[in-house]
Amino acid sequence: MTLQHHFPALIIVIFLICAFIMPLLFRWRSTLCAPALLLVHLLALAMAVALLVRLYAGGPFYYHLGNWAPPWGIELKIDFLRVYMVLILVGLGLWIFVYALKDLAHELKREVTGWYYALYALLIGSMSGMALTNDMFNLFVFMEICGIASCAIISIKESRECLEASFKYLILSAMGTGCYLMAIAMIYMVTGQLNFQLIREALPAAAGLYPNNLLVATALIIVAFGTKAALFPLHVWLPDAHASAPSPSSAVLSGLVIKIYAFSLFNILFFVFPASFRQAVPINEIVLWLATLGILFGSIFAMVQEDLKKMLAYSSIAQIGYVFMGIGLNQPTALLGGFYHILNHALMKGMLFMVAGVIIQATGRRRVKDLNGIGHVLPLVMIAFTVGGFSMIGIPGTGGLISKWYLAEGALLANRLFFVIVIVLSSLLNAVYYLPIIINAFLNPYEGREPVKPVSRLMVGAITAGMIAVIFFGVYPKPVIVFLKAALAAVIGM
Amino acid sequence: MNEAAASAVPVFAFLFPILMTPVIMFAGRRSGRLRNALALATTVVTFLAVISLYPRIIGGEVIQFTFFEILPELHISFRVDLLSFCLAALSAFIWVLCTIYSIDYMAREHAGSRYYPVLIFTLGACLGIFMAGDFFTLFIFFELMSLIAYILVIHEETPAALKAGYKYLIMTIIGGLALFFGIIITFELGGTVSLSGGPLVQETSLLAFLAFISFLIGFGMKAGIFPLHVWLPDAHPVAPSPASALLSGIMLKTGAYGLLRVIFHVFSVELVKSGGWDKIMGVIAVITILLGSAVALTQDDIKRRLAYSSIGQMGYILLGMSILNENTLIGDIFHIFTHAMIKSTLFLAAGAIIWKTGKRLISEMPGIGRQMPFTLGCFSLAALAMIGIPPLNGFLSKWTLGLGALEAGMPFYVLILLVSSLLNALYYLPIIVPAFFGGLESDHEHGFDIKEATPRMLVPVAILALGTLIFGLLPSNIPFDLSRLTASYLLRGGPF
Amino acid sequence: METLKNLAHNYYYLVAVVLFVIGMHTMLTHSNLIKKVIAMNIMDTSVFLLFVAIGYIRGGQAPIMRDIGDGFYINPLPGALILTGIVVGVSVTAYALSLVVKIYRYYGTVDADEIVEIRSREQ
Amino acid sequence: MFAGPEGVPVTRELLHGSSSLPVWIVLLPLLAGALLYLIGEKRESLRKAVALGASFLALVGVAWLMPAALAGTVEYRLADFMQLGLFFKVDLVGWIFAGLIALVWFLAVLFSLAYMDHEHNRRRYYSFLIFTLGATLGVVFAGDFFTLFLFFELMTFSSFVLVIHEQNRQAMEAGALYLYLGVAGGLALFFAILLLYSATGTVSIVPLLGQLGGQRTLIYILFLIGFGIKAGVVPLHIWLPQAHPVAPSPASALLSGIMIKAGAYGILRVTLILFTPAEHGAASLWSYQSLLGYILLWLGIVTMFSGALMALLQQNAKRILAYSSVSQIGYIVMGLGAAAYMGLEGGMGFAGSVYHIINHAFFKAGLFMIVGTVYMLTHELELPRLGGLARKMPFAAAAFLVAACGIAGIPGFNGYASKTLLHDALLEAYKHFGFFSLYLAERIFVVTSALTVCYFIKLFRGLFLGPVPEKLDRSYRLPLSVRAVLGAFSLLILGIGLFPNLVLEKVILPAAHLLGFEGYGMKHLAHFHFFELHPLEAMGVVLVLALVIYLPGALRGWFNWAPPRWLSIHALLYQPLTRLFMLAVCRGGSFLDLAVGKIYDNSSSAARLWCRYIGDIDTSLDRLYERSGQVARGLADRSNRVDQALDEAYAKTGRAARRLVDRTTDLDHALDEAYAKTGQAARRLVDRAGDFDHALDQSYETAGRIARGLAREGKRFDEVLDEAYTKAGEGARRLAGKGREWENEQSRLREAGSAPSRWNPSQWNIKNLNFDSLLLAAVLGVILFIIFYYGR
Repeated sequence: MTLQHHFPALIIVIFLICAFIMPLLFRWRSTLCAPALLLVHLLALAMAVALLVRLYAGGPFYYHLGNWAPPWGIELKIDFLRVYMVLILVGLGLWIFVYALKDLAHELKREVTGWYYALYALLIGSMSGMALTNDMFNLFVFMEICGIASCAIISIKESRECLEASFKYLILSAMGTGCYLMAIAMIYMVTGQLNFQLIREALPAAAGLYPNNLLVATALIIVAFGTKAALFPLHVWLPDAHASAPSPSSAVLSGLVIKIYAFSLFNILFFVFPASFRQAVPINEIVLWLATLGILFGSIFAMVQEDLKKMLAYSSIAQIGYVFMGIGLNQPTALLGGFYHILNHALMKGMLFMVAGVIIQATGRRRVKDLNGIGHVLPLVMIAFTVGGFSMIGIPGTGGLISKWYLAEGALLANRLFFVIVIVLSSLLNAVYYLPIIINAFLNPYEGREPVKPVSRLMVGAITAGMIAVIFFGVYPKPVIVFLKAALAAVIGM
Repeated sequence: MNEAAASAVPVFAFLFPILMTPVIMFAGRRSGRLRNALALATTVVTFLAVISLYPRIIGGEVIQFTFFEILPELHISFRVDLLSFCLAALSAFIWVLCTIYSIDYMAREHAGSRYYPVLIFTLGACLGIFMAGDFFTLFIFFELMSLIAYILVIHEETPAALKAGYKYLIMTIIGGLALFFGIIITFELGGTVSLSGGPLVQETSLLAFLAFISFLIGFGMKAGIFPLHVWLPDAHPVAPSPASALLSGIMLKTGAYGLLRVIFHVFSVELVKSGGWDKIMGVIAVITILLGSAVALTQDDIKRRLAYSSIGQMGYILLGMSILNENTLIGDIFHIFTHAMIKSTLFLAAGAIIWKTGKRLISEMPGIGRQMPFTLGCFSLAALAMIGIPPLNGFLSKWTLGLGALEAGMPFYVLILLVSSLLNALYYLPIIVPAFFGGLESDHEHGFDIKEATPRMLVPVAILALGTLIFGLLPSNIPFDLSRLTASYLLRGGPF
Repeated sequence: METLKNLAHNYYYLVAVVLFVIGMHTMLTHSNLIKKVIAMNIMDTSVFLLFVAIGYIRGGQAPIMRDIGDGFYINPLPGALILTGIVVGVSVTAYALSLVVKIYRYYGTVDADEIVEIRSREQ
Repeated sequence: MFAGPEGVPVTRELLHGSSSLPVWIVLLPLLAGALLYLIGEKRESLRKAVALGASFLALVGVAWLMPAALAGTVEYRLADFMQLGLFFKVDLVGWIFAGLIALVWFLAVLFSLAYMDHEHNRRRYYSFLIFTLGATLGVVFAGDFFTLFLFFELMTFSSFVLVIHEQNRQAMEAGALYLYLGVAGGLALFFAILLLYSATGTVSIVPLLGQLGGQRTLIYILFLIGFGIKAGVVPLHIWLPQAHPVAPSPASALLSGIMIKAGAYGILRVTLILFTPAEHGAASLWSYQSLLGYILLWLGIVTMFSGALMALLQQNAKRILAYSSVSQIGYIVMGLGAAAYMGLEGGMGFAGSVYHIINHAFFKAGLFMIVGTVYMLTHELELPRLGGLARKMPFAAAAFLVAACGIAGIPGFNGYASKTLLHDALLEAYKHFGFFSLYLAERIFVVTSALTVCYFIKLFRGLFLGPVPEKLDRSYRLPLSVRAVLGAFSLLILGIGLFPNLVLEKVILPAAHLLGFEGYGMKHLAHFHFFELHPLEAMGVVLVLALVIYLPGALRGWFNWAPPRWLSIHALLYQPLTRLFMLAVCRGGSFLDLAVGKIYDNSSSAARLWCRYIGDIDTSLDRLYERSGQVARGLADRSNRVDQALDEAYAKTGRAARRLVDRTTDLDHALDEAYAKTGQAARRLVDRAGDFDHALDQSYETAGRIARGLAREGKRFDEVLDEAYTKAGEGARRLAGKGREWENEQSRLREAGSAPSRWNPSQWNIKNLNFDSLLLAAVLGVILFIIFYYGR
């Protein structure tokens, strides 16, 4: 039993431990906090990479927490997709954290910075846990941690909006987890198992005996994860929460948190429910249509927003729709597109929120109308915004195109032409609200008396890195695509 | 010669301008002169690079090069065949002239250090489109060009320009999306989007038809065909004149080029005909021709009139595609050359007039020909070519197109061509006739001093105008021969 | 009759669902934030009850520190899980209450309607 | 594939020489035209020298070709020029035209030297004059229709500049008409050639009627339109009476004398060569050609008659001449028609036509120049304001008389010869077929000839006879070059008139042979006697008829009647057509364009509106919440009532409890008393019994006191509790009242529509929570429903 063997658990645990230490450390040596968290991120990243190496060497494997085998113990499963998610979580978490280092100084009181770090670590750790766990109840626990942490990094900025938004978020997410817990109970009742794999094995028999339980559980699960991941009609909490939060929080919430719930839903739908069950019950259809509605309405709502961050938040609703569409289409290529969009959207939405943060910090403006000429005073930042916007629209050379490409191809392969049209149409809608901002930002003169406050280079650097990444994943997506293709082939047999 | 080395020149040709863009941008901060020189040098070098391919291309070689696989089955790849070469050489040539022209023209305008990099970058993107080896690469460069060209459109930054630019942008994006749609269906049906194989789609189906319509919308949007033309008359006039010349002269052609590629590489002539899609194009083409010509008649702004005229002329090209026999194809490709030269001349000459006198309205222009005889002389030559007067090149393309239409047994199309020619006459002649002869002599007994634009603006205009004559009259007419070769290459897979 | 018998047999279902619905209803109809938190707890509790109930076997014994031979034993797992769940629920409740306190500091009320009124008056 | 730049000579045949000379003859004036432009404004003499030299060289060159043309043809091919290749071919017919062109042009240039001295912008004039010469020569040297078309268009455009030379309003309008009709004609030609090429694969001018197929009528009509516009055939002549008068006189002379002949030349080539069967014996083809000829013949008749009639009614000297040109072109076309009508027998008509072309060139050019001379000297063209100039410029008057006699067909002048031939051709046709319509045509011919005489009498009278207006009463001196030119024309007219057979035999007959005419007509022609009784008699009839018409006409002033403008073919046909066309095109096109644009605009604004509506969903959700809030409020109210009831219940319980406590106190009292009594009794007992008892009593007393104190305390506590309950109940009631008041207030506000923050639903964070939960529940329900629906 080498240390290496424990990496799956360690990734989660070091974040959790870090979260505990952080407030204390902050009292003791506040300057050490940030490096420590960075170090943890790097460590986790290294471990994730090590996992990847091991995966390549030996294929998927399991890790039993405390050496308790299922059905008693908690099991972590390590396969390509999960490691992909962990890499995104930790990697982009690191990226956003770098941005947060400077941004927080402007948005938060100094005393709470330590707490913020703690929450951040908690969030990343719990998300990694959600990505890796193979146990229904464990998933619930991580969900709750994640829920609290994500509410908390909103409410840590103690403005009224934040408090109200996070309260709303909290209540709704508690209801969501409540639903999920109910679903677990239902499933446990008929199968007596909590482990994904074991449930999967026990389900066919149980489904014959107690169909109602399972059906109710399915509905509850969709609602639960739909609420958490802001699937269309359940998105109501998101705009307030993401818009009012401090910018790094918005970035991490929009970029990562909603994705991990979508990923968990995918995990449950594909690894807990047998394929026959998915065919019998139109789960995919429900998800697909809700995603479609989300894609369209998210964009339409975004169009009428006046607040920049709120607009970005609504845009997230549309974008998460793509991910769900990938899941809903139930087709390997579409799934590929959906998964690639997880990465893409995390990158671009994270970057866009960072840009919004920089704009608000430098000029104090956050209304879309007031952004005229901002490109003259913050050129690099607005170029990044342009790239992000282009990626949202799906201009070639940006990542957005690639994910749309695969989604559309998947829709075609699944013989669902309608959804290709939806994708194309939504690109147009995206264009309608992103482009005016870009145009106005660069072509109208800047009207502002008050000087633009200087922006930290680190923040701009983080944004630039994001921009480069967006372009890179648009220009050279092949490695990721190949990876995902192999991963999906391994897990669902493409 | 291995593949990479063989493809060094074409790759260099389109990459060079793109790489030079930042250099020019930074040079622009130092000195305008350096910037101009660099821009000009870039275009010249690019042009030479493209031209240097001539012996190889004419020898029947198809240069192919795959950069890397961007996605499985999707590559960034390049492929230079006759058709690519035709358009690439044409655009590089026009670009050189427009850049020369720009030097003086833009000296008065603002934001030159934005203009030149964008200009050069657009060249690179344009060449990228023409040299793309598959539809995906083509699509990427197409979008790049469209978006970058937006900056050219709104260069003046007047409210009108911004409005037109926004319209352009939205329409372009709609077009791009349609294109995306089409490409994805093609990919789905054919398994690849490469240009190097045979037709990607073998049989008609609803999907294939949808793909065709999407391509028609996508490329037609750029080409300004009938119901999708609305951006064009707004966008072209507001751009600076050299940019208008490029927009009308070259960038419209990217749409035509794309459609040609779609007809021959995605589908096949037989497929298009068996599906009855040529009829669709025919109807659209007829409407486009008549509409463009008719509305041009009512415009008083000279650049707007030219822009509408462009719509009509693109209709000719579409008409040729709808008939699809050898002669119309020759006519099509030759008309691409023809119209590029003519319309560039016209826009550049109109630009010179505006630059020198500030007059934009045709009703203000009587007598201007005596003031700027040289400019107006070139303008007249080009206008006559547009009407189709022999021995100018416009005649030749009309002749070939008409011949093809008759061969296909469609004299109706010829009638349309003729009516449109008459309309061309009706709207071009009232520009040039009063320009030279209008305004009573007695009114300006001494009023007409020669006030020409600078030589650097006149020389490109003159070269282009001369081109309309030379490429109509002279026996060794390289564009025409190229068109002929290309047409047979497209139809039969090779002239050799 | 069969249904009724089933219902009587599985009464804990009914109780759990009723509790759940009560929680839901409270959440829906009350504007008092504290009541909402309480409603949330009620909902949680309903699930806990269900969970515990299904783990219980009449006449069984807990397999703790004792060998029970061939007799029934009660699955300890639900109980353990529910403990975790309760802890989680408590922490959520605590956090929610702290938020309510903060909100109360800003507005002097915990009634959502009044908060809205105050805000609209401010604008 | 890439041919060399130089032309490749075609194969030599016995009679078909190959020489690049025709190309040079065409090219020389074209280059000279460019050179003249480059010479600049100032160098007057150089310009004149170059212009004269160029036209002279062209003349020499054409003359040089004569032997070759007589012997056969001269061909030269510039392969690959304009892709199809340019092909020059000079045969005798072409050479006749070329000779005519070169000669008249040379004279016109000579005339211009003097005439243009008074005009502005000479650089442009000379440049285009010489350039047009080249183009016109190109037309007649063209060996195929493609080349012909090229030069035809060149001619149209370059001569346009000559037409609008004056640049006044009238000139510009006339020029525009000329130009647009020219362009339209060019397009018709273009179409025709295109059809020809696609039908036969060649554009050569060779008999091809058999290969033309079903589109031959269309091709013919298009050719006829194309060339007819240039020739001025009614009803395509409308530009001619406008354009010819406004041009400078030498240019008018060329336009009328030469360029309309280019149109005639085209008709000739098309009708008599292209639309001829390649071999004998194809009867149906011959009859087709004959039909074309018949139509053409009648076109000619109509043209000649209407032209003459209109000429008679004009007051402007140049206008008369212009209409006269229309009329004369009618003769020519009629002759061509007759030739085609007769098929191979049509030599007479052909000869008449060609002869008349030659003659008309001379006398019409001469007439225009004479009128030009008058204009040059007097600056006046309106007949009523002129007169009596015969005394002032006798030379001009004499020349005019000669030319007029020529055109009127007086024996001894050239017109007589051609008109006689034409008349004979008509008669021959009539004799041959015997149709009444041809007899009618012959009568019209005679009347027209009479009319011709009439209007020239009118013109001559108007110009040269009568009193001299005061304004013009001064002495005039004709420049030498003018005299020379006019003299030359007079000599030519007289020369041909006196020796008509010379031209006929030398050039026209070989040309007719070349075209393959044969039969009786040709034999007749070979020995044609112009001055014998029959033709002279016919001429006499004409003259008498002319007098019969003219005398009463002049006396009654018929010829001063100006036809109303609406009667003109221009107003009747062209203007409405043009207007309709322009209306359709401009209005229709713009309408369509605007409509499309509007559709886009509307759709985008509609989309925006839609988005707004959908965005409003949030708002309406909010409203929905408000309603649900009211429901909730109602619920809360009811629960409040429950609260009250509970309160009351508590209060009652409290009261009951108090009563209970009261009773307990009573019990306590009673107990107390009982204890006291017991104590007293015990004391009494202790009193009776001793100290021990006393102590016991004391302890009891203490305990009792304590117990009483306790009881009292309990009572007070109970009172406090009671009070608290009451107060709490009151408070609750008050709160409920306040709540209701606030809600009333709210609902009133809402009804008044002044609820302020409705527009920004996203600000209603917490309030929405209720609704959101509802939504969650609803979604859950819906999904449950769906899943159950499908799952069962």
